Amino acid sequence: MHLSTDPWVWIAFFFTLSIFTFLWKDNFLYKLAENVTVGIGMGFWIVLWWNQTVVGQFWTPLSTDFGSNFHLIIPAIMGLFMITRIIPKYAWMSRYALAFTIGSGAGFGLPRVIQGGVLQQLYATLLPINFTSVGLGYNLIIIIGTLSSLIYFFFSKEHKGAIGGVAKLGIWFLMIGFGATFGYTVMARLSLFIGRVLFILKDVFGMHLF
Amino acid sequence: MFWKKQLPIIIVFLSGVIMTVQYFVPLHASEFVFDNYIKWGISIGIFAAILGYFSFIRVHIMKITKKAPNWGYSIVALAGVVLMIVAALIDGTDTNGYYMKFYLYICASINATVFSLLAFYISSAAYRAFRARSSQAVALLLAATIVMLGRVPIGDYFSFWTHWGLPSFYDMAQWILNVPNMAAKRAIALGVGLGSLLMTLKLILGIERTYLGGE
Amino acid sequence: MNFWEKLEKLDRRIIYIIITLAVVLPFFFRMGLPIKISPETKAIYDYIQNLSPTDVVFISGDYDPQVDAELTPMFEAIVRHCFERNVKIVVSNVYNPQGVGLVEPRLKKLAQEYKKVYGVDYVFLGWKYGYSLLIMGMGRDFKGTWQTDYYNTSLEDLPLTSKINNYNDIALVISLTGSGAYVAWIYYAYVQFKAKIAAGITAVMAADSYPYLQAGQLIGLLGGLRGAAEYEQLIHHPSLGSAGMEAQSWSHIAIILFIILGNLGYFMSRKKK
Amino acid sequence: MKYFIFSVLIFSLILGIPSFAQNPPKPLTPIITDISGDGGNNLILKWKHFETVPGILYEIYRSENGKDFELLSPLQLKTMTPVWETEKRNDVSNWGFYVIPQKSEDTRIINIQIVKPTPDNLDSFVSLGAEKIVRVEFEVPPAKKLAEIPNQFANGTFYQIIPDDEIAHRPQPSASTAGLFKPFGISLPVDGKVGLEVSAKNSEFEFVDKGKRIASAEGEIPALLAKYGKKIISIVTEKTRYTVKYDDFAFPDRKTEPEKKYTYKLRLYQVKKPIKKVYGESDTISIIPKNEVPFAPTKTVALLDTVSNNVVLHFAYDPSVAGLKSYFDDSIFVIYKTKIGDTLCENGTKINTINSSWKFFTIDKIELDDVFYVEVFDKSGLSAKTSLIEHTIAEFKEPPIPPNLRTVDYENDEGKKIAVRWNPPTLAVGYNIDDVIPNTKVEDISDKNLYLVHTEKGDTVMQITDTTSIPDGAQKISTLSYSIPGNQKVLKIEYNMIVNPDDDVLYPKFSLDEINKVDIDVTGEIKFDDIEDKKYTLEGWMISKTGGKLENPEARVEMTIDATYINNVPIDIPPYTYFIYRGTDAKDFSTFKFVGTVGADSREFVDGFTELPKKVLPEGEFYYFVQVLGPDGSVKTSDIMGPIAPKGNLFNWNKVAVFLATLILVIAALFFFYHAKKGKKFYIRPIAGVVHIDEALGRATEMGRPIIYVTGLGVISELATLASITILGRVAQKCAEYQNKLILPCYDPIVMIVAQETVKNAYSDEGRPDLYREENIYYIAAQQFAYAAAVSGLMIREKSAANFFIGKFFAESLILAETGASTGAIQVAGTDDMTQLPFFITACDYTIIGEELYAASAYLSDDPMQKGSLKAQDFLKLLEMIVIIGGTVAATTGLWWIVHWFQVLGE
Repeated sequence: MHLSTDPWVWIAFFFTLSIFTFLWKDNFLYKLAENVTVGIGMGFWIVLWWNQTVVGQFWTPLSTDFGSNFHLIIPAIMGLFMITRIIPKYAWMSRYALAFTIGSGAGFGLPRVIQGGVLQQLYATLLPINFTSVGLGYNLIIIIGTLSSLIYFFFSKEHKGAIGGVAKLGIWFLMIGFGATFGYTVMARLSLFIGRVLFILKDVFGMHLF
Repeated sequence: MFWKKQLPIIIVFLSGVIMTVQYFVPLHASEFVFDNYIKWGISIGIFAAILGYFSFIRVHIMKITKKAPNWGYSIVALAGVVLMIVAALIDGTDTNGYYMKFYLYICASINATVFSLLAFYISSAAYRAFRARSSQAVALLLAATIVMLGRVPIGDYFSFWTHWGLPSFYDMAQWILNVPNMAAKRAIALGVGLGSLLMTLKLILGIERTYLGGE
Repeated sequence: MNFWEKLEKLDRRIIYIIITLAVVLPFFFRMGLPIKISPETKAIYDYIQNLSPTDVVFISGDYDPQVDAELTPMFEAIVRHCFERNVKIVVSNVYNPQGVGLVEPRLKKLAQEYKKVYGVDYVFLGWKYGYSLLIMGMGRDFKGTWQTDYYNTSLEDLPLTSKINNYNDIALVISLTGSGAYVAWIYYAYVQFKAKIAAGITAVMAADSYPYLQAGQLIGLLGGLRGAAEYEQLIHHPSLGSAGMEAQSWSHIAIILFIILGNLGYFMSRKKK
Repeated sequence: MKYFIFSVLIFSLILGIPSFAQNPPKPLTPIITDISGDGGNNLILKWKHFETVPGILYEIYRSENGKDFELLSPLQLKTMTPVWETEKRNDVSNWGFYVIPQKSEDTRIINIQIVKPTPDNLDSFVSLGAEKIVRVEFEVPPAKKLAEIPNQFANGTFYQIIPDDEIAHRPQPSASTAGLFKPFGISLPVDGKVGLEVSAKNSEFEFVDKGKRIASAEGEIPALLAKYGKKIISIVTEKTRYTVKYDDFAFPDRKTEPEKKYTYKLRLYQVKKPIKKVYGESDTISIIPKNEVPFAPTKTVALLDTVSNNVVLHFAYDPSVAGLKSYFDDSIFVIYKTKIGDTLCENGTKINTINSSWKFFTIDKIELDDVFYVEVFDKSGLSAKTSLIEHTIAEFKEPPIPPNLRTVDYENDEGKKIAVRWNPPTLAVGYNIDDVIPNTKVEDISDKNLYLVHTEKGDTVMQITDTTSIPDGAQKISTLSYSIPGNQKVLKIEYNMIVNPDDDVLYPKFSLDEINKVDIDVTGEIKFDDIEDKKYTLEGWMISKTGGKLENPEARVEMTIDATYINNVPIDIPPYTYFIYRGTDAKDFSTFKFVGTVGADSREFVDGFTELPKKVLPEGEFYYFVQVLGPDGSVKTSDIMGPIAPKGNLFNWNKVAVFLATLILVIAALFFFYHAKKGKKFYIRPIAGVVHIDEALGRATEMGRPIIYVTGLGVISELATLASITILGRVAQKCAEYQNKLILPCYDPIVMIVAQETVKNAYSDEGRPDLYREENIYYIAAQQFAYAAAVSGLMIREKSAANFFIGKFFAESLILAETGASTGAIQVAGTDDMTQLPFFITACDYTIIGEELYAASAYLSDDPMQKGSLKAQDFLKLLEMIVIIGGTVAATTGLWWIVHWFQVLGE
């Protein structure tokens, strides 16, 4: 174990502890750290935006090959229209840019979601039911689970009689599914804390961990 | 009225329909539309981003000038922005530059730590709130426990019954994830897929227009 | 106040201390428990293992610092594996600009460790505006969509990227994400361009991704720190992921005990009423 | 202000200091080669970069007037982390090796020679300038260490060799075929590969016996150097560091014009940042590229078939220039026939003019004393000839031209592809019978004195008793390992569906003695477990899109599988290769260019006009022909097909399923939207959550404590937030009725305004506008945890009787739900975020799950569109369920082709 000599690691350590003080109560250090990160995050993004997108995706194509890229100026102006949103009187101008992005985004999405989100998902559910192989009829469980959960979210018939029974089965499947999410989420939250502990032990105190 | 309301809706409708139809048409013209639409979309987005920066800066400057509560922190936030721009200008955006170090050791550290607080909240909630209120909640907590044990090495260590050929926590967790969980999540995914498709259609048809903002 | 009521009213700070101990102590007292490899992880490993040195893996670090602890171990393990196998990698952050600051230093560090040449063995593209537009654009014209790498070098000038035209030249796309970004990769890269997609996702998202896995839309899946640990085991390079697994074990046990105790208290006090 | 300027100055000074301290490295001048036979359009720059030179990036500059340089391209360098090594092997001061520097042609790089003098001749070496080697390095030392002694670049590759005797004497794994051991009385139960353990080769023992040393790579065996040696980066004497490891860099400039002077220089960056740049530049070097005479295919072979008296020319270049073919600017071959005496190749008769991309050319009906020569012309009209090409006699078994060879416009494309297709659709099948769990047996045969000998034809095994006559490279075999068949066998059928899209084939179906299996995902392999020791009959078919079987005999397989022993029958594919040519004029062979080649495991070649730039479509009509190459060198050329013009297609038929689904979606949605708009009342089942909302409100009234309603972290445009606002309307109405206090802490200012309006209206509708308190609906903060902490505090302070969490939630859900649960309030939650639902379900009394939220909102709302949309969704969901049930039945009964309708892949 040897303490880190890198001043950056100590800066990170200081801010890490500042945040942990929030567990005790909201305080000056926590608020300071929170605003520092907001500012640096925004600054990071602005630089990246300028360096990579404005220069890389807009200026470079225009400056190297103006002839075939000049039309990019039109959407750029439309993008600038968006800024009119902060002037209430002219805010409506931003609607053209919005309408264009929302409309084309919707058009892009529609067939692709049908294919990837509906048809391919349906196709994967069309399974043969057999009890011979190692599956032990898992396919049957998958199909029953999918169907009954779908019926639970079916709103045109009251949950009574047979449909009610199937919907009831569906809710059990859903609960098991949520249980899986729950279990995994616990793991996720702990991983984040473990990550910080690892940082403190390994980077700050220089412990040899693996 | 036409310019402010109808025209945007017409633009949405046309661009939506054109892009949907484009998907099914392999013609050169259709590919041309696709390629240029992507370029246009990107260019709009690039400049629309200024809006975000502008409102960020405006909010903080307003706070400072109005001496709103905690306005001192706004100075900190704005200083952070300036610091990053200066660092990038002088030192570049490479790994060893100040720009990258500021981000990695300050911003990333703080953000990671803020979210690591959730580990404490979830343990406190586990003790104080996650109750088996109904038989369904029992099923949920049981599945959760199995998945939790099945996902960590100690779960298998405890599964002494594997000697008798019974599935270990790991196997049970894998089964839960791949069979009942998969079935439930597939149903949800199919529902969500349909929901988003109808939303998309409502947008294209001009039924859903909250995005236009007030008025 | 009886025992159960007292238990219910336990100060939260005691719980905080217990969970901290459950995380920290296992680093000092190791049990050396083995980690089983799940088929989802093995699928990605096998796929990369069977690639040749001319193949390109595209890794998109679509995550931000909040989930750095879960996804960076995955990123490092996958990059190590590719470097070891001499597979070429192109790294980007399509869905999250914040990812740039997390991915770039780690990539540079690993490249130095494995003595890899920038532009030949790996390329870093960084973040550019576009999201799904970028994913679709890559399917038609990779270089035209990105134009330059993170260091503002034209992609035409880098030997590795000069050969990439679209997803046909990319053997595998790996999206590392704490959000639904991997679904966007499925919709926009797999659906239209048949790109092979694998996902490394935070544990929060993991359970929800099984339908995509079963449908073959994902070739494999790394779920949370566990997935990272499994991958590290496969490449025989235990690191951040594996180190955390015992802490993970004991803290899980602690949480399960909390739930059981909490519920006991709940039922006992309810019975009394 | 002055403080600011002062600190900026200090800051930039700190950043600037390192740049003064650094010595910019000067890169070596490149060597430029002009490629011959290329029309003067290409130059190649080559230079060496020595590892100990610091740098991150090369830039190549070119000038046409010697003054104004333009940047051609940057080339990134690998930047190694400097390491100062102090391993035992670095210190070689007592090894007794010396280095002798000698001048070389390039003044900046010297030649060095490594010697190990004896005490007798040491003095004479020293007088030659020999320096004692004290250290060798395998990593780049840090800059500070580099600066201590002068750095000299040296040619050659050097290794430090510390041979490990252990490795040489340890048996090494190898493999061979079982049959080789039969003559020596070793019978093995398997036919295929057996594992061997062999000793090292003689050469290896010799290498090891030479001991540890520093050696030049010249004259050593590369494999052994790699095994026992370590490549040296620099050799250090007391006076000098000789850097010997370098990377060869090459950069082709493919945009030059002949007879024009070009000047080049290199720039090597050590630091390149927006403000700070540190670099060194090489000396400039000039060259004038020339347009030379093209290269003729001098290695062309003529094969004569004695039966038909046809000759096939196989065009080939001299190996020294063959690699540069892509740079050549040749355009046509003119083929001449002449008689043997015409050594100057002047009196030939022209047979034909063809494009220079052709691989073969067939000349019909020649006389036996005919010889040939080829003249090649480049684009500028320069030409070159081959010498006389005499024929060699071959016996040809001519390959067949495939049946129904045709060209078609490629379907579902933008008009950039033409497909050449042929028949018949064929199902090629091989199989593999394997043990499930093989038992491995290891047998020691070292007493038999068998040696594994590597020859050009393959490995053989020899028995050698006289140890002095062991051939070089032979390895003694010590053990054999082979698998003994277990009693459980598995049959793997490997297949290849050789079809083209016209055949409409989906997947194969196999039946092994009545056991049917299909491979719907066409993985190329089907497994049958539990195979018995007997002969099976395997039948195979290919299933088409309409569920039928393909009829032609090649598409059907019937074979006997002998499962009595472990064996492997590979897929049998005829050894033909198809070469495809495309031209623009059916009568002029010089317009036909080679476009690609496929093997006999294809029934299609797709010509994508790859030579055209991206996004440019081919114009005009095209002709095609195919040359089929047989394994004996025979070539059969097809008739010319065409003309055909690539067409853009109006509809992509691969996406027809998506199209139909889109149509169904749009029609269903329009139907329900239309009826909703016309005022039709749709039935929606009562949502359980709504009942619980009323119940919770009722209890709050009983207790006389306030109600807290949280709309979540979503913005107003989100569905969940909109649904939450609708439900809020209902809650507010009841609150007005029961006179409850309603508190709404908000995360988003816009949501707050909408919420205020909604609550106000609800109170007015109930006739109690007087009870409405705007100050109870307020904005807190747009920061996740700060917001959660504030709401938690509120719940504890106000001792709320009921909490509603309805809308979009993230990680803060569990903080809210926990605090609410601990205060004993009744909690009703609802969200469409699947990851937060589990926390609400376990911590709240009632939870509205996912889509139920929208349904609840539609149930409560007056907006007919909401109900219509929900109804459309229900209808489509019903269709999904029908598909799942129907598809499962089809899959279970083996009607996979119906299931296949739903399989939609990409383009």
